Amino acid sequence: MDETRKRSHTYGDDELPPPIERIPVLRWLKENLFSSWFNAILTVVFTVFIVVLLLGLGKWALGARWEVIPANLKLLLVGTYPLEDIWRIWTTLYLISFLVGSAGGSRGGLMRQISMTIAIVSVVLAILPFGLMTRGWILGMGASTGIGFLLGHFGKRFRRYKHIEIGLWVLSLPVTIMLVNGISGLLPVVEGRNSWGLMLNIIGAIVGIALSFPIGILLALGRRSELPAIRLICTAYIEIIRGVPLITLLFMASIMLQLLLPSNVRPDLLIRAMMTITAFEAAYMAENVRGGLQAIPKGQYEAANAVGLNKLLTTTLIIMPQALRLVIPAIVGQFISLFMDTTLFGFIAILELLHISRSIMGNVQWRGTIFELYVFIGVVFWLACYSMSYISRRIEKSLGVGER
Amino acid sequence: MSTNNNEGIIILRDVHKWYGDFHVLRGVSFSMHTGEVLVICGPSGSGKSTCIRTINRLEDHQKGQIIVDGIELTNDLRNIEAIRRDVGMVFQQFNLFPHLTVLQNVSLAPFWVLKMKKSKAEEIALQLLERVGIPDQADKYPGQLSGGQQQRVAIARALAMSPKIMLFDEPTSALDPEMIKEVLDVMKELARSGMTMIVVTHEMGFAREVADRIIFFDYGQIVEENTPEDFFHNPQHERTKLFLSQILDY
Amino acid sequence: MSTNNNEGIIILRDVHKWYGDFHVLRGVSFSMHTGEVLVICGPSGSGKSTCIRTINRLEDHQKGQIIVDGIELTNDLRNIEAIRRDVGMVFQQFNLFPHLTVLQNVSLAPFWVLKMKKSKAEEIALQLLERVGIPDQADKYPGQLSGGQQQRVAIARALAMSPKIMLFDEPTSALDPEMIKEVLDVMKELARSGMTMIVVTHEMGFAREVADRIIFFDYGQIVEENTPEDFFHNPQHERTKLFLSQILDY
Amino acid sequence: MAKKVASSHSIPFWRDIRVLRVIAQVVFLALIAAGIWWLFNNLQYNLQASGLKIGFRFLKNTAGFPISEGLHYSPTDVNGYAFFVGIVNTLKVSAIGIVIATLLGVIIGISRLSSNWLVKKIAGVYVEVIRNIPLLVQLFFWYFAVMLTALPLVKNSIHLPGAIYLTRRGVYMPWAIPTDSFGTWAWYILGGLIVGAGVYMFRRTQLKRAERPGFPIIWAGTVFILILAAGWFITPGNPLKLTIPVLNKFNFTGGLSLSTSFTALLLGLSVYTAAFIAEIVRAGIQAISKGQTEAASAVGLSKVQILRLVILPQALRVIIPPLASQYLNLTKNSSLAILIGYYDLMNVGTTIFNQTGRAVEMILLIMASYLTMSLLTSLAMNYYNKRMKLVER
Amino acid sequence: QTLQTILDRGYLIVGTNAVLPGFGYLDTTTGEYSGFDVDYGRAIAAAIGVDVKFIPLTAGERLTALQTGQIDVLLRNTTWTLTRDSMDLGLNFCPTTFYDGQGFIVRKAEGINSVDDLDGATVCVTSGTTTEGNLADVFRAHGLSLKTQVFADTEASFGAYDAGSCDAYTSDKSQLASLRTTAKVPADNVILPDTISKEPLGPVVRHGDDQWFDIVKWTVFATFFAEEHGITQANVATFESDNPSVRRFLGKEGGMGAKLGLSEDWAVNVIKAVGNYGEIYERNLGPNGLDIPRAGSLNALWTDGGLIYCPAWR
Ligand SMILES: Nc1ncnc2c1ncn2[C@@H]1O[C@H](COP(=O)(O)OP(=O)(O)OP(=O)(O)O)[C@@H](O)[C@H]1O
Ligand SMILES: Nc1ncnc2c1ncn2[C@@H]1O[C@H](COP(=O)(O)OP(=O)(O)OP(=O)(O)O)[C@@H](O)[C@H]1O
Ligand SMILES: [Mg+2]
Ligand SMILES: [Mg+2]
Repeated sequence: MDETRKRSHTYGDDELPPPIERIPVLRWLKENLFSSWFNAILTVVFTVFIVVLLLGLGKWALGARWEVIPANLKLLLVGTYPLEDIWRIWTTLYLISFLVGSAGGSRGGLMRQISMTIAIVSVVLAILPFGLMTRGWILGMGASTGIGFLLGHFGKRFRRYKHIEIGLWVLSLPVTIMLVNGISGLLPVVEGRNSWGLMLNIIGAIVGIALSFPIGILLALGRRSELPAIRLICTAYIEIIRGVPLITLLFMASIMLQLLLPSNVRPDLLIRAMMTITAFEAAYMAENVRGGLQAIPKGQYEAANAVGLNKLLTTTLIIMPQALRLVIPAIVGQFISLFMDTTLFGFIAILELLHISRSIMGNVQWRGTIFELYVFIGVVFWLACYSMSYISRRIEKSLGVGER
Repeated sequence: MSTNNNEGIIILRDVHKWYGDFHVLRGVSFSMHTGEVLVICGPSGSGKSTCIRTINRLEDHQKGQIIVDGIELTNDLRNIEAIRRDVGMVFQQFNLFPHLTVLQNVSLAPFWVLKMKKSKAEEIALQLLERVGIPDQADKYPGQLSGGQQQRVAIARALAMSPKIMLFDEPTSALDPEMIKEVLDVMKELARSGMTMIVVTHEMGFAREVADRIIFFDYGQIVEENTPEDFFHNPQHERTKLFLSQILDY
Repeated sequence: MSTNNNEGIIILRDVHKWYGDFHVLRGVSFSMHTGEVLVICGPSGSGKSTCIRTINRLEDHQKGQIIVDGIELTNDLRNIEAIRRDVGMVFQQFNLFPHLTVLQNVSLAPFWVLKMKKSKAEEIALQLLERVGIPDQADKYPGQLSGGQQQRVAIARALAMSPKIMLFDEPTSALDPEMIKEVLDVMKELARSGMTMIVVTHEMGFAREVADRIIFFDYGQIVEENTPEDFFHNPQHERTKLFLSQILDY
Repeated sequence: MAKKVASSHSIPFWRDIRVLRVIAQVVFLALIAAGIWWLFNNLQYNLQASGLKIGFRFLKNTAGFPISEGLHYSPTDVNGYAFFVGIVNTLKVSAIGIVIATLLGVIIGISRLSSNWLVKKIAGVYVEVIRNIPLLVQLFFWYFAVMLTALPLVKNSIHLPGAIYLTRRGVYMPWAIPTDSFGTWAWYILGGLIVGAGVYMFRRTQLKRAERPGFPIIWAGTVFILILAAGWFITPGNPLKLTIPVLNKFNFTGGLSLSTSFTALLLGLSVYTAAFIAEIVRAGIQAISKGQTEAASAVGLSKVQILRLVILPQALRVIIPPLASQYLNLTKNSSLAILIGYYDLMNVGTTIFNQTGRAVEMILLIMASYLTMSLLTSLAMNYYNKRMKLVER
Repeated sequence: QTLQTILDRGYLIVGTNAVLPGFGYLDTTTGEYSGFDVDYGRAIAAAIGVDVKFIPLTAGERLTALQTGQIDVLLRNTTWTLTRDSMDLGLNFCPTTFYDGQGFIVRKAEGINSVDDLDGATVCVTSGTTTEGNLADVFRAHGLSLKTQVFADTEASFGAYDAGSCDAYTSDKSQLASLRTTAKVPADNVILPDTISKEPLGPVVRHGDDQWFDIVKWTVFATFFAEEHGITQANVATFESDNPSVRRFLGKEGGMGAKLGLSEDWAVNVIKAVGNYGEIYERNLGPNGLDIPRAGSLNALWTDGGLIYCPAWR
């Protein structure tokens, strides 16, 4: 583009800036709200509707018993996680915010914005009237992001730094789970099934995605295999899983799965639920990945073959990187729905966020706070899911999907 | 209709191929010497692409014999690998790897297939980019290049495996008119340097100037095989004449 | 640099257009007589397409004047409708309606816009299909035709509204070499019948033979406007010379 | 050099592509079979160890539990029939939900492309909000918060004009039920249909002969309604009787009643699915290349004509397959009914399982029911895709 | 072999209810279980001298959880029925610890006095229990018309009743008493006098391990025995008696522990851990708990006209 500009000056006329509108606001109104009588009517009707809705909501929000949220905040967020062990959760949060900060420092771009957001949010939260301890913990999160950021910023000069960073990211998942869950013998085990709250939803979703991702890729490759037996089996698996509701599979996990395992293997319900959701999501993941694979032109396979790459190299070096890049939005969408699906764990008596909120509603003291609690849960999920899809759109843009 | 030279670097003997019921190649035989430049032309759908794609086994043939550099193309895994190393190919749609830089595109195969050291592979890649005239684009991504530049990268990528034979499948037909010349120039240089080449193209100017022999294809068969002079000024077949009139009219 | 003929069937006066901040057309002025054939050429991205698309207001211009058949193009809806009836357009990518048969594609607008009887519209459509040489394809769907045939249907479709002016935007650049000729032949016939035509094309053979005038575009401006003879043998501008050398070398 | 040429007979099998393929498949199948055999073995062992037996005889036993939704059923009916009632209930809520979700979704989807900024934004907010909150939360919200908390008790129900009552017990509205004379009137319906069809054909041929575009359905519809009205006056007595809900000791009787669970489920599913349908509709319309619109406007078609003649026929092809999978999703999501007390097939299925202890059989039956629905839908979709596929070379 | 598995593992796994105060309840703020069934779980653990771990189960899951060996003993207000006890499901029921019966809770204001007044009413039920069947039976027997709403869990179904979506809620009476305390205004609701079914509740174990069956059975009897003989949590350590049965009970003679494969003082440990039947009842169901009157009910000692009776300790 720069080149274009420069050369264009060869021919006389200078480029002009585009003509400017006189009264942009009026013009905007006319173009966007009152371009025809039908549009004008719509505008009026919807304005009234919005105003009435907002007034009603505002009135209710002012009179609502919001104290139910702070009073039960710990319960909602981490369930009945023992207070004396809560430092373990903070530690994992520190670990992750440190990693995010470090990535922000060493890579910039989107990660930088995310780490900024974490730092700012933690400062803002610390202003809220939590207990002194909690405020300290929260501020610590901002601090660990900052430390990570500085380290990343200066560390990126070292050639190995980014590799180490990726290694740490990969390690962070098992470390988090071990810290939160405990290791028998070393750290007291805190059972997830009845004591994790929102954290259970989050960890469930992350584990689900981390495990279903590789399985999904294999299934997708299997479904596109040129060997009929493999294709058939993978297709059957995917279609059967996608043909039934998740809730029936959870039902099966809670009641029947044990019957399929050897008599000395009796995994905990939470583990069975995770296995189920992984098996379920893998089928959907496979379809997403397959979508990406289908979008890769045949020419890419041919070119890879023609320079002598074998099947394995073609797949790992040429096809997968492109296919996965294409399906980032679909995968994030998948992650979002997986996160939302963890609310179904309540169906098999696992105390996730929604289930816990219902036991709060059952508490005599908090009778009638049903709206407040559901609004809170709705907002929590909405914020999480919306920001994820926002981030995915940003990643998509920064990778230049669909450009070329 | 075809030479039956056993000494050829490429030998096709009565090659047949079907897509389902559709008989694409209907007994193709020809052979080539080292250093020869062969141009294949013919109407669309006549099987030109299919024919040259059987030579590095991007497609398999169902009957007949294809021998490349003394190796017969069969279902033997090792033969196929060996032949792909010997034969470079340049496609109409470039088919560069869009997620890799130009340098990575070119050095990928030497690194992974020939197991060269990375520095060595990149050195070779840079030399080749120089040869095709775009050493300064090494760190860009294909999407940032013009069509002509992309096709030159594709040529460099094929050359990086030091092939004995290069196949070109309509290398200029997806290019803007202005860019065709830059690619043809590179190919001309390559031909002069003694590379054995098969080129499917409609660029008759190029054929006239560079080809040692021209093959005219129709309905999966070789209709005419001739030297450029005779091909253009003294075509043997009616079909060839008709084709030439259409192509050269404007 | 441009004729300022008030009697022209198409008159552009200092037309400017921006895409956001990007100045695509930077003061384009020319005019055409009835029956004239104008060829526009120039490098990719120079604004050729944009320029002819402003003429039937597929794009609006932001400064200057465009007058077609005595009607000035403004935001007035009625003017736009009138002009679209007078101006037929053929696109590079054909843009046929894939869900309709060839006959329906051609008779659609006469039936719905001119409110002709169906039989009348179809009769006209068949005549036009005959004129472009494919009367026997009437009941096929566009997807079943070759590129050249599709483009001929597109021409018939544009002609069905009996336009006074035809615009062609690189009508042959998506075609195989053999099919280019069949489309160019149809266009040549059209030009001979006295149709006013603007053709964006790189087919220099066609330009030489058919054009009354050639305009060379670069960076949103007319660089050179000339008769075909002078354009090819005696170009005025360096830029034109460079362009021609690249296009005509092989 | 010719001697170097390896002949095809001497390929060692471990390098022969054809042999390798067969081996790979055999190994894969063997692994899968071993896995399944292992699971099956465990199942058999576990069943034996816990003294369970597999069999479907229990479906013939008396169910013994009540279902108060859907087909006529009494606790003395057999389990198999109870399950069938559940299936019908699932289909009922799904079918109505699909209709509502489609209407709502299409309106919102088109609104997202509206030229009115406000309408566009509201539609956008709807989609973004609804899609990012779990369906279960929304169902609970509709059921516990709206239906069971915000709506009043039966005694002081919200009375909408037209004798519609909204209460915590459900929604009650007037409904027409056939009387004795309905049988006579039914003939007029039949007659109206036949005559209407005749008029439609006649008008269509007429239009065709005149070679004009037009809408024969309007004519046919008018005739149909006229005949119905005539029949209403001619037949003695009213063929349909209006029953209006009346408050009794516990509840309203008469009229049409929609249970709370049903209403909440219907609302939740439709509102949720509509957001996805809206996106499909929008994407479908946007998928039609700009070239099509340009070509159509270049030949002088008006905006409405472009939409009707060029965009919609093409967009529908893009829209319908994902739409079908949304319909399927809605049906599968209706299994959440169990959490808000609607008697769908999942709910009845688990009840049967609880009564009889037949875990394996019931889970298999439930899954098989949903799978059948999915398979039928995808069969229909494949048929549709094949029929609607644009003709290509 | 169940006993050996438990000893190897080091703890007993008990399936229980988490949302039924008085019987099995998980306090979500402390993470502690409490209740009548929970105490029996602790008693069994004490008998074999191991820790105990509770697993909350839904009504639907509970039987398979036991059948598949996920839990060692089920203590989740499970009714003893022929079907469940038969070969068909492969379970064994231990002695009944609580005699319950199904009843109805209704709103006082409705003026309902007996089941017959419920004609045409909508009744809320929790699925996965014997309740649905009993309900259908009784309405059929009385020739009443019935409308039900079924939910997967108690919170939902009682919540729906409490919100006014149903006219009545039906469940075991003990459960009704427990739920009434969580109603919006407990005093506005009454439990009807009718008892429409037999609901004997007790521990359940798998078929096929008689030793384990005996241990659980006799742990329950031990609590009965202790109450019959006035042995309490407070005095068990120092309890002295000449009664041979009691001496055998205290492990002072007779080798009763060995016969079950347990230590000799196992019964003492049980009482030390949870007390005798009366104490367990008092703690969970007495005036400080759910307040279900014991005197005169089937849950009184046999000597007081109830059914709580311990076989001979010899
Ligand atoms: N995978 C395939 N399956 C079925 N038919 C095919 C396939 N690939 C190509 N064909 C058909 O084989 C014939 C020859 O194709 P090929 O691509 O070799 O022609 P070509 O001479 O290269 O034409 P072009 O100049 O258009 O590239 C064509 O008719 C084509 O439709
Ligand atoms: N909708 C648009 N928004 C922004 N820029 C555009 C748009 N359409 C075209 N352009 C830019 O305007 C310039 C002129 O485009 P135009 O299509 O008129 O070029 P052209 O001369 O027809 O080129 P070609 O030979 O490639 O068709 C190009 O740089 C193009 O990138
Ligand atoms: Mg080809
Ligand atoms: Mg253009």
